Amino acid sequence: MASITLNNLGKVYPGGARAVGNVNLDIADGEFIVLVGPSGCGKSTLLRMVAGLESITDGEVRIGDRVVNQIEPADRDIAMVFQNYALYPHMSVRQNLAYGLKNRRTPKAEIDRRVNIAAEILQIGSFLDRKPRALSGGQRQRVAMGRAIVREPAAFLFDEPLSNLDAKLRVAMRLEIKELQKRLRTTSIYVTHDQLEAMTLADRLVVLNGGRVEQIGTPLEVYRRPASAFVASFIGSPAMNLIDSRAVPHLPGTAHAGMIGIRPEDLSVEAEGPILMDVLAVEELGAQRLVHGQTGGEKLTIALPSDSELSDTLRLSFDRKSLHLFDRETGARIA
Amino acid sequence: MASITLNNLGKVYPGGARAVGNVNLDIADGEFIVLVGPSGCGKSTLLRMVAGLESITDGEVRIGDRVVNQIEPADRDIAMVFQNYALYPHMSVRQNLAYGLKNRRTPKAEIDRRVNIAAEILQIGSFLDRKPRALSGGQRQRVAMGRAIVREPAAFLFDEPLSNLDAKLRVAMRLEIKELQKRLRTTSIYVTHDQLEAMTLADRLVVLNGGRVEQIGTPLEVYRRPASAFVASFIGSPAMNLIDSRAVPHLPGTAHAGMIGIRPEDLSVEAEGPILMDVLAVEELGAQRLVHGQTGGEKLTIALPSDSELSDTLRLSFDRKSLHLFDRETGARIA
Amino acid sequence: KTDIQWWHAMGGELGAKLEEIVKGFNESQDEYNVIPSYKGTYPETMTAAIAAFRAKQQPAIVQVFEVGTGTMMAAEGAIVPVHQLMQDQGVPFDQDAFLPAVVGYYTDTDGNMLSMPFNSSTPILYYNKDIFEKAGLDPDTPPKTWGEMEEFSRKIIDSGAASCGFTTGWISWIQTENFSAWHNQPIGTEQNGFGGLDAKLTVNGPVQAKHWANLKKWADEGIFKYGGPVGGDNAPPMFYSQDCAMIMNSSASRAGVIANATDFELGYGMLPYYDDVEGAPQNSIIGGATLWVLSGRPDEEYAGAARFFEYLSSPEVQADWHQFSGYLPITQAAYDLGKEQNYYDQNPGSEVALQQITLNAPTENSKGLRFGNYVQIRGIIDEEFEQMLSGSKDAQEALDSVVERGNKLIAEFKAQHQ
Amino acid sequence: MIENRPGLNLLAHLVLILGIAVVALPVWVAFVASTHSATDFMSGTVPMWPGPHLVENYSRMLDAGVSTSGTPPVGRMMLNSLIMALSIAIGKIAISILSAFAIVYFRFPFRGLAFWCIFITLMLPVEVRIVPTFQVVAGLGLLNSYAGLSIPLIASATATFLFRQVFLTMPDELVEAARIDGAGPMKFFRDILLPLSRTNMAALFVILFIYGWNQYLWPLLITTDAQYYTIVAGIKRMADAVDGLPQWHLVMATAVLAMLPPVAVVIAMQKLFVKGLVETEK
Amino acid sequence: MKRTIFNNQLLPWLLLAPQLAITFIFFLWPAGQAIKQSFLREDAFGINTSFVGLDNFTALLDSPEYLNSLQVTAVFAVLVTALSMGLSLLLAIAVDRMIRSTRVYTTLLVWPYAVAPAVAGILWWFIFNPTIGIMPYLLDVIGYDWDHISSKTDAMILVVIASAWKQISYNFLFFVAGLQAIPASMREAAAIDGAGPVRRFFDITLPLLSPTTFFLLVVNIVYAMFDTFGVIDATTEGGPAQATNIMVYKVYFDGFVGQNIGSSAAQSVVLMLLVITLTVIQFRWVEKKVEY
Ligand SMILES: Nc1ncnc2c1ncn2[C@@H]1O[C@H](COP(=O)(O)OP(=O)(O)OP(=O)(O)O)[C@@H](O)[C@H]1O
Ligand SMILES: Nc1ncnc2c1ncn2[C@@H]1O[C@H](COP(=O)(O)OP(=O)(O)OP(=O)(O)O)[C@@H](O)[C@H]1O
Ligand SMILES: O=P(O)(O)OC[C@H](O)CO
Ligand SMILES: [Mg+2]
Ligand SMILES: [Mg+2]
Repeated sequence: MASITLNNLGKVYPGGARAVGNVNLDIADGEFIVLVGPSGCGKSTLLRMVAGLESITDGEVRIGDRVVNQIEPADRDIAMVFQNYALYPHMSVRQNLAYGLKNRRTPKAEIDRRVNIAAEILQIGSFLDRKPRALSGGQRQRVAMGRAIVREPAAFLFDEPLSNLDAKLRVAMRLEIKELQKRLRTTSIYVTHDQLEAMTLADRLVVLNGGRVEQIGTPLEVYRRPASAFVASFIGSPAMNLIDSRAVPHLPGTAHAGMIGIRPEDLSVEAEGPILMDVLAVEELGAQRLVHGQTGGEKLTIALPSDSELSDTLRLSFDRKSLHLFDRETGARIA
Repeated sequence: MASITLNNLGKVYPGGARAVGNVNLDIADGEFIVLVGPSGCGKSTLLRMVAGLESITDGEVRIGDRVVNQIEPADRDIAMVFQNYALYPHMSVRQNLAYGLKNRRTPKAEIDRRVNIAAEILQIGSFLDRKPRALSGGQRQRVAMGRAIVREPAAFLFDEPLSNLDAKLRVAMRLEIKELQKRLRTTSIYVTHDQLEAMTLADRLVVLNGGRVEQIGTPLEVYRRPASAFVASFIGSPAMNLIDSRAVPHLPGTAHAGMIGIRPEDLSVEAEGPILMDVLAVEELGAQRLVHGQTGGEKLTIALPSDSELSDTLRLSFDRKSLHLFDRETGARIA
Repeated sequence: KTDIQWWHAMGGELGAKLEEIVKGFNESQDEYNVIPSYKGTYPETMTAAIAAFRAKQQPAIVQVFEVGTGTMMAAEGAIVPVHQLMQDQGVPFDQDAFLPAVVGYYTDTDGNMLSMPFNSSTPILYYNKDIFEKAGLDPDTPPKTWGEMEEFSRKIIDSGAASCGFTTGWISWIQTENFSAWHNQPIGTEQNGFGGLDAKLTVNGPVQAKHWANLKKWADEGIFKYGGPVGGDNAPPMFYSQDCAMIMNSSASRAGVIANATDFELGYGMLPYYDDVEGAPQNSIIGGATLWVLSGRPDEEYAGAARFFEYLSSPEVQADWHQFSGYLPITQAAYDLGKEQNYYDQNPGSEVALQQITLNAPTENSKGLRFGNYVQIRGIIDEEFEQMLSGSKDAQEALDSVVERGNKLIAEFKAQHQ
Repeated sequence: MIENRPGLNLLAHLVLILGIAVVALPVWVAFVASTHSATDFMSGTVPMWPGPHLVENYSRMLDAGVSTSGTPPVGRMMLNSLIMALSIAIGKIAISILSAFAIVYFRFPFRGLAFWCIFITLMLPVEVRIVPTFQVVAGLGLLNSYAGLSIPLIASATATFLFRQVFLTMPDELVEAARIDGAGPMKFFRDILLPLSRTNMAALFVILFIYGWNQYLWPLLITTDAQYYTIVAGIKRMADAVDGLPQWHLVMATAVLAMLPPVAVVIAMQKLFVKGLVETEK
Repeated sequence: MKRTIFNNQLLPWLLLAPQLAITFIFFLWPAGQAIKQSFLREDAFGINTSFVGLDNFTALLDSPEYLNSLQVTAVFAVLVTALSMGLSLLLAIAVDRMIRSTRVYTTLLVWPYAVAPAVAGILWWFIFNPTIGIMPYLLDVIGYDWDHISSKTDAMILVVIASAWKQISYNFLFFVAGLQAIPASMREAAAIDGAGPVRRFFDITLPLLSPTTFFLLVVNIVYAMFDTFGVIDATTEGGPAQATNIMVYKVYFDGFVGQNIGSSAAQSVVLMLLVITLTVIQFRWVEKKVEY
């Protein structure tokens, strides 16, 4: 177990493309950090620099108190779980788990002990002798986790480990991972592009965009006070409504901001509400309904209880405190 | 435009596997029906029997007032949108749209007229002369829709038309399809395994399981009164809690039922609540939080506002009316 | 024991006999072991040997057919002339013991013999007496002239005795080279090339052209059937299956013909001639092959080769080979031995070849031919004949191309040797 | 389903059966011929049904052959073919899997040059430059040897290209996992890459075996010693008859024997064969 | 290109060494020799050699036999390709309709691939043998006088049939794979669009098969040009009158039988250029396929 520090970390690929720039991050021992962002924002690159699979072009990575920039992946004392699991298809589950230990000349008895512990933790004991192809998606995922666990590394690195699973299983496995990490208290860095997964797993979130850090904070901090319009629209589902302030000139105290953000659940229907919305479509989600509409040429979505009344136009009201204001040009939060 | 009737429809594949059995369904003219169910439940088979792409082994299909069992797909007056779009890769968008009309010897001028109308409706006018491979996923989806529209058929059949798109685009296209159908008022049958898509699109839902109809009804009917434990767990996210009634013997009036269902949002924290839950994990979703816990050996999930208080154990209460009772053996709804 | 490789082109019955002869030699002494290997047709054997020579994997002895002589002679440094071999190894060797026609063909301008005669032949006519009888012809009278050839053939076909009159092996050797000699027509200048490398082909004379034209006409009429290029592999089967009543082929085909023509009575005759050509019939020329010794082998092998040659030319071996195969008895002694044994009386027709080749004293046109690259020129003759058969050229045009293309090859050969 | 036209299905079966008949015809004729005696061919046409001489003809060819055709017994030639085919298949797989590994998993100076040196040979069959290749091999003293029969045919980029494709489609994560698990290049090659390429190797083996077995011109040229003749090259010599009829029954028995091993391989390992074919070509 | 690579410098050279060595010795060196010899004149035994510049090449261009060989090669390649691809496509379409018997039919159709071209040649040569062959006998019944020994046309037919026969299985397998790779939904969409089986074939199947078809076109041309050596040698040996003397056969024949090393080398050089062109076309196709 160890802390991990990224100092001014950056990566320029040989072609000259900058994938990651100037990332500073202190990860405490035992912390669960999630890197989240849209596809191509540099999450994997960042993670792989920590793993040693990608050379570091700027800055440094420390694991514990060693600078590991020049250290081989095998010697960084980390373990990694890949999106496609990267299980060795020709080895049994047991051999998969043992391979890393064998290469390190761990004594046979010790290997067996660790494999058995991991198998118990993950409940994969009953198929230790199967080949990966004879396992279901969820089981494979567990084996991949097991391969990381047996190594007892200083840190776990996860690169979208759940995205090959179907929706139901994803939810279940996400809970398992969370529980496991709580129990082992191994420092973890987890990459995902799914904001829900990020929210539910992270001790702290790192929101990336275009290779730069947009915000670092706990899930609720990020949800409640997004540091930028990008974060605001990326985190939360249904996404925050972002409207041009010129479309609602009658809204007091917003003129100085370029963009106004308000979450769909923060809007309510009220006879005297300041906003008049034409309803375009209604989607029933069961517990609630999403009403999509338009006001002053801007699209708007509101979330209403499923037994609320509907009509062709709705008057909406909101709490001043639930407004988020962003700069039109930079997208940075104003208030 | 036409109504569609399925009478005792069934399908046994040549191997002897029964894929669909005894389906009865009356689809009104202009109605939007969604067939939903888990993978392999026979949705596609059912749809393809309507299309004429799969032979009918039992029962009959009527379109309008014709029994079409023996009629070629081309002559059933239907149009179909495929999951992979099935655009002809060697033809331009325009040729793709026109192909079905050309085969029917529609006059050139009429073809042009219809293609232009469809192009306008779907805003694909600017790339009518491109080949499909030069289009994005969403654009291809539109062209596939266009190919159905130009035919002005009695019914549209959709087989998971959105599942090749990414999450964001899927939400957007789902809205578009809904609007389009509202506007054209063409009878539609839509297949999906995504309950959210089903809920938001359907006039009426048909929930299938193992080739049989579990429930037919409007989205809200199905959500509020699921006809079986299967439907209850399949529709709604987070899924309804289903607990063995023996785990909560203190709950009055439930002893006769095998299973008790209650939706996560129908549970609330109350000091005097009858259920005592040990909290296992908490997931922050932003607007709300999901609390996963355990009571009497049964897993339970509740949805709480994100500002609610948390502790290691919670006392939960609920409204008697929000309980769903199911038979332990058959899974059928009791009350 | 010293192994001595001998590459030869004797397949079928002849091959079997050849192996028997070699076995006789190998068993007659215990120093040398001759290993015969069949390398396919004459051209294949020769080219395989040349390729092997370039690859320094050559056999000590290779059998080269008569038309390869020009090429072999010119390959100074690649061959060991046989007169020199015998002299070096101290084995007695008397050129004059061989038949003059043979000696003349294989000696250089100084009268030295360059290769060892082994199997010399000349083409003759074989015919099916049963068919003749069925067609109402005298089975003991083969056609003498081409006119008779045509006439007999028509009778045979018309009577239904067979579906074709005649076929032939070797379009080049028999219907072109021997045909020319038989009618005393030149094939090329400089005494058919014996005079030196400057020779030119002249085989496109009117007599040859007329003959080729006739062959084409007869082929179209079904009287004559073409048996394929080079030796004409498809010709003998047509004769054996009694589709064709007559075949012109090497005297050495005798062994094969006798072995395969089991269902009918055989007859032999000389080659037909045109009786309106002055000087015909003259004499036919020899074919077959001689044994060449290649340089670059260890000395012991040459000693063995010389001993082997001595054995091969002994009257007993030669007579046996000649009588079995139909090749000419190449030494006077072998011929005499045959006579002594009454072989010719007991085997009617076996002397036809010898009579034909010695019918008249050879002229410049009938003592043989010697051109460089002639193996390739034979390929051209076959091709051009086929062009004519397929109707793309008439006889004169075909022969003109033979001359034109052949002369190019001769010039090329000259250039290569300067 | 798409449409109900039983007529079309019937037609399809008909076409296929006809196709199979056409495809099988020559082999049937050859087989039939190989079961007759020499005299059965004198009459004019080939018999269409098998005769009684099967065992006799085949056993004669296998252990005696036709000595006057200059070929050793067919058994010997089949052994040579087998040695040649196996050497080519195994040799080619061995050297190309190594070179593909180098090309895919390493970056080094002149990598591009090495790559092109190898890949330029991709479609350059030996027939095209037959004379100089023969001379080079002769110069190396490799005529009449198994090495000469096989090594020159080992060099061709097809197998390297195939393994390159296979390696390229192996997920990057596999190497990465192995590296994190502490495996160096050769360990990775042995523990991961080699076992994972097993079916590709097997598939390639099938194709290369057939390729090697079916070689014709090359063995024809470089073997002058009958002890090294291969069956495919030897068969032509038997078919050439001098002043006689080809020994049809024996020639066809040899032809059948020459086809037997590769055809058996294709039929027995159809799946691997198809895989190998598709992979080597793409 | 791999994301993760090893950094060793010496190891890759060691791994490449065997292949590079063999490539240099048996490919590049002979190719160089061919180029060198194409500028030389040599006698059969290789005793006299002289430099002749481009004479060997100009002689080729002047030689009606060489031009004939080019033409023969073209005709032969086109016929073999058309015949075997046509038949294979027909069979593949038939098999593609099958639901259950596919495997059986496939097994019965693929094995000729394993037959050596030379053996295929021998088989057909036997079948077409003028004296005892079954085909001339049958043809005689319908009044055709088969004679591939003197008829150029018959000879060409013979080598085309033998060569195409051997290639049917190959094309068949690729066509079947190509057909199966066409999504069923494409044909279903067309069926719903009102296209009958024939229309569907020409409007949808054939165009979508075109990458396979193009690939096979190149492969078959290469096959016909180079791999049919055995067929030719076992049947017609290039005759009659050079009617079936394709380029590879001529290279061999002029070099080994004709002993004209210079001319043969020049022909080799021409052929190598041709092969390289075909390779480039093939690679282009690979690239295009990726894009498709
Ligand atoms: N090997 C490489 N060479 C050059 N550019 C690369 C390479 N790998 C990634 N990139 C680029 O670097 C940027 C970041 O890539 P990265 O894989 O880190 O994104 P990501 O956030 O993991 O995306 P995803 O969610 O799709 O996995 C992208 O623009 C990508 O195109
Ligand atoms: N051609 C076929 N032959 C035999 N069984 C089939 C065939 N097609 C489908 N089935 C079986 O019929 C059942 C229903 O298949 P169907 O494709 O209709 O499911 P689905 O609900 O569309 O599933 P998905 O969501 O995965 O598309 C499955 O059990 C399937 O295995
Ligand atoms: O068959 P042979 O041995 O008589 O030879 C025939 C010719 O002379 C070959 O040139
Ligand atoms: Mg990534
Ligand atoms: Mg489906």
